[in-house]
Amino acid sequence: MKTEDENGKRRREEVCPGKKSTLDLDAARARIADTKGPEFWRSLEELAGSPEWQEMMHREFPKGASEWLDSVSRRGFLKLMGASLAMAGMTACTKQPLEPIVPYVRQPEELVPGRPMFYATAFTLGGYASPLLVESHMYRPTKIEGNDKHPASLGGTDIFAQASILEMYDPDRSQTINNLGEVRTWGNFLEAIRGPLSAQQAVQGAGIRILTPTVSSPTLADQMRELLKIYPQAKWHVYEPVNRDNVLEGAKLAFGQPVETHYKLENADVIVSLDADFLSAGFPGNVRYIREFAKRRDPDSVKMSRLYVVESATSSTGAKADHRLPMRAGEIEQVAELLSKFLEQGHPSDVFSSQREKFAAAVANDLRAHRGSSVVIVGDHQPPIVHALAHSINQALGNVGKTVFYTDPVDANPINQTASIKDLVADMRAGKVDMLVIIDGNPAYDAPADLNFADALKSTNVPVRIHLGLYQDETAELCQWHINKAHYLEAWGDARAYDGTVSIVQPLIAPLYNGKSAHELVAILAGQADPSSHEVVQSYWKKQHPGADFEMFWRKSLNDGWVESTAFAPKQVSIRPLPSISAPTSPGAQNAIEINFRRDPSIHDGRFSNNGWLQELPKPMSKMTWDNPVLVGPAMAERLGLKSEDMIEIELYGKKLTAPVWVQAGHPDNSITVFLGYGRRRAGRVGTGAGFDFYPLRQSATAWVATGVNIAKTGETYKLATTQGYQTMDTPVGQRPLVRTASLDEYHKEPEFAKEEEPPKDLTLYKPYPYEKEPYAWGMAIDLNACVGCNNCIVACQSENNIAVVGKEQVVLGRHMHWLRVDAYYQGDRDNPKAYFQPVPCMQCENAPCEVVCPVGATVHSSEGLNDMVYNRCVGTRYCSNNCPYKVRRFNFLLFQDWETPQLKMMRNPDVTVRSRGVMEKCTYCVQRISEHRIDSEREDRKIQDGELQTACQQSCPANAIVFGNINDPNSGVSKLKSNPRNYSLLADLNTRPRTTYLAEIRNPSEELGS
Amino acid sequence: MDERIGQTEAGRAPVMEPGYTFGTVTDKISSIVLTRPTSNGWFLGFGVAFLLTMMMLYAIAYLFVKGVGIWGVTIPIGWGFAIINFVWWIGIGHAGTLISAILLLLRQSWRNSINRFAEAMTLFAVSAAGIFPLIHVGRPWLAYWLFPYPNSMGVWPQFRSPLIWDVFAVSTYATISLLFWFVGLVPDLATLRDRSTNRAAKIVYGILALGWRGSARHWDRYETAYLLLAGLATPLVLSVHTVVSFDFAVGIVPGWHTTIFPPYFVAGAIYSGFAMVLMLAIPIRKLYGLEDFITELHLQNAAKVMLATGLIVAYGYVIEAFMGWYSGNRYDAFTLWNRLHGPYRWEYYALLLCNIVIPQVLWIRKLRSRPIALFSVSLVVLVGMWLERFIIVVVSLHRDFLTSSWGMYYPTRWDWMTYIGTIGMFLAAMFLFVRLLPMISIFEMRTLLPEAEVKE
Amino acid sequence: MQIFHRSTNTISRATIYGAVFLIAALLWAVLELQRSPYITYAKVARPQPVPFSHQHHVAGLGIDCRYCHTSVETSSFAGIPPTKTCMNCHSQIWTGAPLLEPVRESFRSGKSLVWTRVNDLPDFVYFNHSIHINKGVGCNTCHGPVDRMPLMYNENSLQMEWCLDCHRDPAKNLRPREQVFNMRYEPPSSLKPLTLDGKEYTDQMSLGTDLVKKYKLRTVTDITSCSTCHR
Amino acid sequence: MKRTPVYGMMAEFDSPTTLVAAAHRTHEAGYQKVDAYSPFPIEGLAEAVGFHKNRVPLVTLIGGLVGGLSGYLLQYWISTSSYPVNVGGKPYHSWPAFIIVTFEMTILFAGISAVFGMLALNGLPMPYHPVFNVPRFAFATKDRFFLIVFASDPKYSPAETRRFLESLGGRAISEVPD
Repeated sequence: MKTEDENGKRRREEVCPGKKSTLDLDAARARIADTKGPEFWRSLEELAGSPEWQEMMHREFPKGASEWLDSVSRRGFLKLMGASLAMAGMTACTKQPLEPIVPYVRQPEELVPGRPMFYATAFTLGGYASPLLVESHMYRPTKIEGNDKHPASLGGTDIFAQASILEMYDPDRSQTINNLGEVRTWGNFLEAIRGPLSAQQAVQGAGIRILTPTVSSPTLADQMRELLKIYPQAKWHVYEPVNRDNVLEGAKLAFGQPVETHYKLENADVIVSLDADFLSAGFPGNVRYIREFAKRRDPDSVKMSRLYVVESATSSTGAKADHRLPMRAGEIEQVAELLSKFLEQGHPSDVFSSQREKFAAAVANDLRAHRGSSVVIVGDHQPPIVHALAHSINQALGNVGKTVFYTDPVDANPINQTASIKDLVADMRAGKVDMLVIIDGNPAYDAPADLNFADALKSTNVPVRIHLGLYQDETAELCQWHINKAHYLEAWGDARAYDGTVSIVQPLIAPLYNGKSAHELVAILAGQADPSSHEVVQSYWKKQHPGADFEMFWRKSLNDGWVESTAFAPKQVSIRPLPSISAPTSPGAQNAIEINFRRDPSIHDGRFSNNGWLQELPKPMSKMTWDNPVLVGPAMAERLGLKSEDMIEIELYGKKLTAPVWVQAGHPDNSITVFLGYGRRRAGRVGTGAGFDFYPLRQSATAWVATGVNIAKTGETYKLATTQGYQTMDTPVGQRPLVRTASLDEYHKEPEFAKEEEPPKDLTLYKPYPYEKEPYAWGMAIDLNACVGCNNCIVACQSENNIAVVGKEQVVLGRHMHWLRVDAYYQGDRDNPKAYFQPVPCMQCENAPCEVVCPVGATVHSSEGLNDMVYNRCVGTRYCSNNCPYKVRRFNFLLFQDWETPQLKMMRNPDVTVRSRGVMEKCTYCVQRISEHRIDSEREDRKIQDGELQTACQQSCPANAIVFGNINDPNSGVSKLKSNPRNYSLLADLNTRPRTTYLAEIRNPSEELGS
Repeated sequence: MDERIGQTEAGRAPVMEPGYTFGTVTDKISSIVLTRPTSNGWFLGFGVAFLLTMMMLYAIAYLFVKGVGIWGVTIPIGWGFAIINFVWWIGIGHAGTLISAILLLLRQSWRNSINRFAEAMTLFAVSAAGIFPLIHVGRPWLAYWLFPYPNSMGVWPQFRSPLIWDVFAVSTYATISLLFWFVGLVPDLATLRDRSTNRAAKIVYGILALGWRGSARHWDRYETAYLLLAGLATPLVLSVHTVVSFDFAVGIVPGWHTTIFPPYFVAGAIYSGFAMVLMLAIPIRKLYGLEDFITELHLQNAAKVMLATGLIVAYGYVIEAFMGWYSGNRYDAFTLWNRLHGPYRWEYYALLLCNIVIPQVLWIRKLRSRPIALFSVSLVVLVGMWLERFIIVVVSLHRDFLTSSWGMYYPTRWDWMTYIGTIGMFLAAMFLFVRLLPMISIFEMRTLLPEAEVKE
Repeated sequence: MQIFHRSTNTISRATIYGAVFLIAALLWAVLELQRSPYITYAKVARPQPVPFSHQHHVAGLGIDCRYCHTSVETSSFAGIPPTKTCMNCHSQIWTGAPLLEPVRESFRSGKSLVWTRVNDLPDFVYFNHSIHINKGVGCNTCHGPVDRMPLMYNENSLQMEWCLDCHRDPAKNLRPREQVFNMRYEPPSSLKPLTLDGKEYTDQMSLGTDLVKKYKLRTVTDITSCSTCHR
Repeated sequence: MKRTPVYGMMAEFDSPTTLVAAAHRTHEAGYQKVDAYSPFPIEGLAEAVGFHKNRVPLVTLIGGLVGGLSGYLLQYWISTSSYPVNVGGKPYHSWPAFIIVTFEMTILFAGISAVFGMLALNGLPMPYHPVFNVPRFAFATKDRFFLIVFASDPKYSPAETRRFLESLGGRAISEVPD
């Protein structure tokens, strides 16, 4: 069944529209096509940009309500609809209009209308695949889950994979093939390149240059090799702004060959991170590492591991550290050297010349005590020598084969990417390039500044410039040909996970805008007759797996989500003598201010900047959204008289740009950190203009760390949008026991330390409601020890529950809509504080303060103890939110939902009501999932099994920090956790009796350094 | 009746200047309504008030189109100007019923010359207040869901919610005040019916007078009913602001959850109510030359009432602060600290100045009889009482339990337009009232005359 | 002097005391309208591209509900038949009937028929067919005598109070599972007793109460919780 | 009252004192159907014209009881039998929370019945009334006081009654046409 739900918004109740929009895909596609591709959207963008529009906005939203102005550029389309819809809602609460219902002509066999289906596929970032299971309603992918069978996921995902579903439906994605801005067809393109290609045959493709991002796809790699056979003189360049050159060079330095290093953290008692943020999205294998790390942080069952972190910025990894040493990136090398020195000789005396020496000595001793069960991990942006040192240390400690493993690189073309793009630009300027094919990259925006790629693309004479990409971005602008790329959920492909395991990427939906995949483009270049990505991928695997049982093999691979026995075997490599220790950096450099370029925790290198979910996702440590201020340590800020939101001018190598400051507790002194990926010119309605572009400061020689920045206060200020009011638990009248912590020893001495004396059950006139009589009583326990603040749960929740994006100005006003938030608290020394994460969903209080004050009974208790929120009954007094001590309720102050964009309607989860203006909303433990499982289990005449029913946040959590289930069943996972001595409820003294409780955080400091 | 002209004890101003008869009293008051043409001053004043009313309607219309997001409200401060203004207006409304009901029961004959317009003031204040709960909800077109009626959903209001209590309390209060006011008007309407020379006016007043003819039997029942209404209105007026205070006291927000609220809300209400009465009485008696009826005595008494209630309010603040410290509760303690040192401390200091410090000048007898001085003090008190509600609503909400969810509140132009607009609406209504109806109860004034006494 | 005529006495009283009744009457009218077919479409046949007759197909030809509504036992949505289903027969019979042209056209062109939805709940209501079937709620309990409907209409108001009426006392509507699809099912009576598990029932309530136990229905409190239907 | 071409005999007085005295005398003289009119309530006048049973308080009491009872029962029925729901762990019958609405309903109904009861008992509204036929009666709402003996009174006789009223010092005695 497919119900066209066009008049959804005019229905009796305006909370509902779009919910059941199980849209007719073809119809939707048709409608998108009918509106002549880009015009449909561009017209709106133009409208949003045009002076008349601005003027109109002024009239409609006078100054003071100025948030609108900006929202237009952000979410203009949505705002555009606001008024009309609100009116519709006001007038149309009487009669339900007739609704069409549209059946298939021929219904697919496997389809049971109204029931979702799951398909295995994989999301790729920087070449590394995250294996996924994607939920599909009537062939519309709606939700992304991790592939629980796959070693690289075990059910978890990272924020980028979760949010990629929104990217797929992004109405701003490129929808056409363009030639010099004119819409063209694929056929036009094929004709157009036939000539140039044949010309190249003569010169063996000497003029062909192909620029790809990191490629781990065996098929694509194979295609490229084939292509290079046909055009021996052609060159394959690889570049990504967030690359792993240093890792590669480090490996070469240590072993003379490129190797992939990965870790078994479940075997590690001692983990030392040298500026490695291995617990956050973007680090290869992070999902698996988080799982293993969290497993070893459980103080109750296993020997709890100890984490030392030396870092040049603040990261969630640093937040979880038992001992953290903030240090300028340039000096971490010296720590590494000290470390290896002390490991060999030990520390001569117990007098230490410096903090770092003391730290290094202690770490060395701990490592020595844990030979074979320890690991040293180095961050991608640390220079090769540090990686090499780490390799030698791991070798020396005998960790290789236990906690550290070497394999062939996942990258199919492991070359120095910075060098590669340098060569490319050189060739371009030298006029050697006749045909440049840029596959899925945006070098015009993110290539090193000193190469000035954009200029090279413009001014140098490259006759044929082809760009294949998801967006018509800064690079597409400069190429004659732009081909709209098919999203990975739209096309076939394959990719390797961090351990080498290959996943087949199978599409969930036919390309919305007939986009093309890299496979198809390369096939064309190789002179093949326009094969489909499916044919390309399958034929490659036929070669790998010849024989009659290919169908079997193929089906199995698709089913499991990975190809059997493709994981790389561990590799034996021997360490080579390292070059003599470089001289310590000169004191001059010591005092010079250092600048760190880092991938953004939310939008990576900028490729996700048009993704509203990620833009509005609070960055783990600063809770910053929509912006990338310059991070400055407190001491330095004081010295320079800087406050958060001050504008500063940064000067590096003569280049100047201005950006706001954010004073970040725990950031090392005399150093600033900037996140890449913002300040996009052509990202789309969401990303364009958000934040500040720091690529212009980034030189190929100093891609990650540069010294000698000059900083000057400009005097202006800039409003930043953070989602957390205060990041401390201390108030002038005493500390609040929100996150409860203890050291391992303290915990062993007093296991019950977290139990604030909870009010006795009979502390009320009324006798408690008999939940114990029910078959189910839902509850949740969140292990603060396991949570690494990766934010994955937030995105998963947003995706599962159709949660709206509100835009920067609304976030500034405190109107963000996240049902689940992760609070980050700092404690102690501002220069190196302890940091804690606390995910806060609705507590589902048994004595819910919100319910008692609701005049219309829009929020009341279900018999299973859920704090139901009935959107269609809510009149929006906001009293419940006022009376909620946890402030987990979210209110639609304006029309935040997009009711118009067909793509976004297709994305919605049909099992969750879409809330409209004037309605309160909040977490309900994914009640739609509860109902689904209850009904299924009842049909099968059984009870819901523990673990079979998972909330979205729980399912996506890589750390298994969130456990949900039936607390009436003493053997359920959640009951077990709740009986743990660390279990406590937040603000227990209010006697709200929350169903969501926390397990106190335990740190494991070493005696030597103390806590 | 206890006090009569000339019988006032030494040093005390009379309820009414001597020398009036039934006839002169009647003519003086009714002529205000019956004289034509209307003065330009009136038109000017009314015009301004009317424009402000239109501004309010514009702001509300835009609100309905866009949603409450155009206001400064946010999470955690879910309530802002709307609720502050609601409580402020309701509070002001209390003076009318208090004067007409409680003072009647207490046989305070000086009430007779101010109860009529005090009651009118109450009605208009309550209707101004009534606007806010309606428009502040996210989906105002569904506000009728707060009333229990048999709907096709089979669901009902939730009677544990203070907002439902509000609905009943405020609507009851409005109804009773209206009846009280109208019943008081009937005999005077009859007078106007008989005095007016204009045919149309005769008919209109005639209809409204219901054919009142002053029969002894009627007067007997009339007085009983009037007294009973007073007896009913007295607990009602106390209950209404108690219920309003429950909106906060029932909540668990530190700064709301306190038992002192009901009494000190009621006191505060009377406080602001009398301030408003004075602010209206002083110009009116001047403009319409009613100094003989609204005498220094009235100013004196009103001022004394303000002084008394002001002190009760002050006591409320003290207890609040004391409990914050004494309870040892970390959240209440912080709320106190936050009022004194937080980002809104200046509002709090201003509140203390307006409601506690400045009104102390009313101890000075001379000042109590100086219209200008009284007028200014009343103005200050009204501002102070508005600030009190700001502190209670905003400052309590903006920093509650979880530090992570603390926030700030910034009112927008729409907040201000709506607030000022209601003041305009209130004044417009007052202007119409003084023009069309006797602003002083004529028949009750007659009873104050010596000749009204039956000599045996 | 007299201002008013004698009659005004009666008139004025009539207006005042009559107003009360007038207002009451108005309120009553509004509440009635709210439940009237004008709002609910109850018993009002919808315009359809093809005048499909359930009467003919169900009563006449005796086709089982599940032949077309395939997913009714397994999914929240009962499913409406794809054109293919119609053509299974109509490629053989009535192949030329002009009434069926839209169907054939759809089958030829591959463009779906666009029906008007009959039993249509608001989008914030989550109804699940499979569980109702499973618990012994007959099709015609909600959909009415479909086998007597030449043109389809919804028998009931489908308003919340109507749903609640059953959710508050399921016993009065339950029937044995095997009778769910029986359009002519009659609740047991002393005249037509019903035997189930060797027990003879002569009235609905006793049968219903036993079925509530047999089919493990959740308690009334459970199934009148908001989140049972609203999410 | 019985319809006769003549409604009654009206006399005018100029002070409450004289009116009350006159009313007493008239009543003592055996006239039963008598009434007095004054621009403001006068103590003892009603008794003087023989008015004793005032039912307004009773009506009010009944109104109050009805209001209070219906208020509480409504809440009780809704919260315990019509649609009982678990609200914040409170029992269905949360009587302390129901007190306020009950109280308000009591006041509301009592007040309304007091006012409309009073009007009804007074037979108001009655825009037309024979006494308005007397031109000078317009002063009854200003500063004049009137006494009337109804024609329906058994002891009423135009000549006799007029003489009697004159003896009371009533001025401008006139027969009130019906």
